[in-house]
Amino acid sequence: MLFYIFALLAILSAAYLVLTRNLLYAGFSLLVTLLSVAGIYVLLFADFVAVVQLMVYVGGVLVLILFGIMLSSRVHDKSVLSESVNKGWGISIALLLLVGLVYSIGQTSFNTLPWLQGNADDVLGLQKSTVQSIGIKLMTDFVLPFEVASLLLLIALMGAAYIATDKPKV
Amino acid sequence: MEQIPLEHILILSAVLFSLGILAVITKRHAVVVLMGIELIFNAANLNLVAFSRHDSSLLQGQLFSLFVIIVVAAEAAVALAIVLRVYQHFKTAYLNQIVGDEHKS
Amino acid sequence: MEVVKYKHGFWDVVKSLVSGARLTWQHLLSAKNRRRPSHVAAEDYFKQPDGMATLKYPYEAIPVPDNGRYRLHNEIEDCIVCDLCAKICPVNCITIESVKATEDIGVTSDGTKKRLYAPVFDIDMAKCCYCGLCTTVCPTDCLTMTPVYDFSEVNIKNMIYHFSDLSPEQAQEKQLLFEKQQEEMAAAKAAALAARKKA
Amino acid sequence: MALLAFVLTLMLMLLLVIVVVYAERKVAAFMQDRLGPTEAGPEGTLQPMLDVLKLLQKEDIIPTAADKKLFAIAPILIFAAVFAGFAVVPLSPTLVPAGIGIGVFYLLAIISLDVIGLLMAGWGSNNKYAMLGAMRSVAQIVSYEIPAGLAILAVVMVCQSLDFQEISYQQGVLMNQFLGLERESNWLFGIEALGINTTYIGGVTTWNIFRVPIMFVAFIIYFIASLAECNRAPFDIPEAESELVAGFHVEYSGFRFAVFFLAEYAMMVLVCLVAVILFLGSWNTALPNLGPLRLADWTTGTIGSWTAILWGGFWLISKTLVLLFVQLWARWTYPRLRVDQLMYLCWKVLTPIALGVVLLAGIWRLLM
Repeated sequence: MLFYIFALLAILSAAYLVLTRNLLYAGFSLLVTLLSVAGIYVLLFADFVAVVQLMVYVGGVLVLILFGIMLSSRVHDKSVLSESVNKGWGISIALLLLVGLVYSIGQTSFNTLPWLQGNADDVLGLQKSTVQSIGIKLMTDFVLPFEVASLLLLIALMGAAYIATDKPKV
Repeated sequence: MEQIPLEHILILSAVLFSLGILAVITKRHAVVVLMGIELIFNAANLNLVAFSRHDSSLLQGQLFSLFVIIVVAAEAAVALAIVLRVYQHFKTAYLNQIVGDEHKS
Repeated sequence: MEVVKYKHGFWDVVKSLVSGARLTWQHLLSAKNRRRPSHVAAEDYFKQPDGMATLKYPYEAIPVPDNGRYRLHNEIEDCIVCDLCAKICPVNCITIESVKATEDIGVTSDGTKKRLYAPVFDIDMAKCCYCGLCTTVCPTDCLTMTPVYDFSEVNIKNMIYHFSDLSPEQAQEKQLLFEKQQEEMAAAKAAALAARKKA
Repeated sequence: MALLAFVLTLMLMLLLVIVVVYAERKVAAFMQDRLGPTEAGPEGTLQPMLDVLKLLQKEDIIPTAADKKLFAIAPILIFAAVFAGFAVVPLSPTLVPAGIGIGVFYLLAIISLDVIGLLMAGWGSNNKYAMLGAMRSVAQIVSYEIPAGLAILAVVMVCQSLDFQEISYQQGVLMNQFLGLERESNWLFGIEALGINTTYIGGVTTWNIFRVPIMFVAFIIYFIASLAECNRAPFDIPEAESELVAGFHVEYSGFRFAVFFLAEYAMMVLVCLVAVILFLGSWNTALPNLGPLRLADWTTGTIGSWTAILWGGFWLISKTLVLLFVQLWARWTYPRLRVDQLMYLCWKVLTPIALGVVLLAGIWRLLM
């Protein structure tokens, strides 16, 4: 039940993001989408991912996006209202994609797939949260991607800082 | 708590994905295009987490979605830095109005 | 000009933070003391260095010195309606109208004879500048400044103080009496003049 | 049950906020040699309630040029973000509104919703002061989340848990009664080699700042960063009355302003509660067991009975009030920092020290 509420919220706010012409409203409807997706993560026994979603998306990416909008427009100004183009093409491509995806999801019988036979209820087991097993996994099986990710973040940090700083005019 | 059917989650993520594609295609403001990309990432993450439920011993889906989120954070930081730079240079953040100097009449 | 040198070391910062915190802490501790509402002439007036300085005003107040110049008061019994105060007032806040008395109306407390009634003796305290000139020129010392300083009003009309002891009817009556006397006198004068002419 | 927890948390929050609002005025007055409120109620104790009543009666003004939807949603979002943080705070050994396993992380994440609300309020007001205040506030909160997060990370590394309740149990005599901690024991200063077992001594000796003394540095860092996170002086440049009139809530009045006001004070209470739970022994007693003098046992109560709940609540709230007093004390002592000083403090002082503390905490954990 809770899942359907979250799903409805996510779809409605994502649709609003696409439909609205106001950039700010788009940003805040993205907030609702992200929050409902985080809620769905919790329902899927992925509490750590849900909180990371909150922390990184809501606390980081969304703030960046809002800053990006606010630093490149003014209130009650044309620049905060964005027009849409390619409407016909866009809608037809998106609809085609959606129909194709839904059709293929409908055709697949997931219950017979051998790698989906694991018990879906027993994710947490005795633990109160997935954080313990995620931590162990990160330090054993996934230690290389983990380190590469940290390197990527460092590079992104330096790159973003370099791009955004005003270079002295020579 | 009753179990959420896998198909429903996949359909939700398909809807989010196509809305993201729609935003990327139809919108002209760089930041909104970025938001569309966020939607697509979220749809993918949703799939990963949904399948990870059937993989309780390994949690590979959740771990993969964590890495996706990290990449998204890096991408957003760099992309917004670029958007700000573009805005400073061209005085607009609309992708269709960005014209190189040689094309300006 | 001497340049103030700030210390920027870590421990200097900590030291200044601590000294600031100690200062406010001491004020907090001394908040158990309170200033007493003592008279300015009292021995300990300047010897209350710490503690809360606020007074709960309507309940306690510093007494007014004897020479305090605040609200004006006119002792109408002693007033001879000489109009000197109204003339000297730099802001014209005193309005006086006078009616000559027809009969003897008594003496003031210092023995001066009163010859005038005052149907109007208004002082507009909203205009008053508290210079005290009116009290110095008052020949009978009936106009004084009292130590009352808390007399704010909601309606500014109430700032006009009426000191006349005559009601409008009485004033009119006196005025009529005076006019009648004047007429009688004029008539008597005319009669006398006519008699003299005749003679 | 969920409803009860909701109501209980809301009541606790409102009660603490009212106490803090009153204390703020009185402490400020005493430090400035004034009397503070005296008229409403005995010694002015009803003043905060009457303030709120006054605000509720006032006209709700929405500027014509404002973005009305955002203007209306912003206060609700900010309040919801702060209130959601209260959900994971344990109030006593058995009483916690929502005991989730990653409470600490959740709290850090949900607080960041606050930032979105601030941006909404600043933009929606369509006022340059509001916008500047919101921008400053967001920049400040996002920056100071890093030293605060690192300080919290040090605690998490030492306690090996993201669960507030488990961290709480570790810091007192009830440690072995928590599921999963039966075999753990506390050592003096966290060093097992010293050979002094403090598990049953409890009291101050098992608080995080005492059992791992490096945590004291982490506590100082967290406290400074938390002052910045709730926009308190000396880090109140987002609200600087003298230059920005009031920052992001210039345009707000009446009911909406009351919500902002409430959220701001609730945020203060929340960061102090977190500081108490993570560093100052949570709901555990301050008095240690000294030989036959079982002070810690007497002031803890037995789990499952009312005594434990009452003692736990008492210790938690009294410690929080002490920290809140320190916040007020700092506010009325120190002048406001400049923006460059603020960022210097965050990036060049607190963050490097916090990184060092995290490293040392990791090493310390090996000794435990």
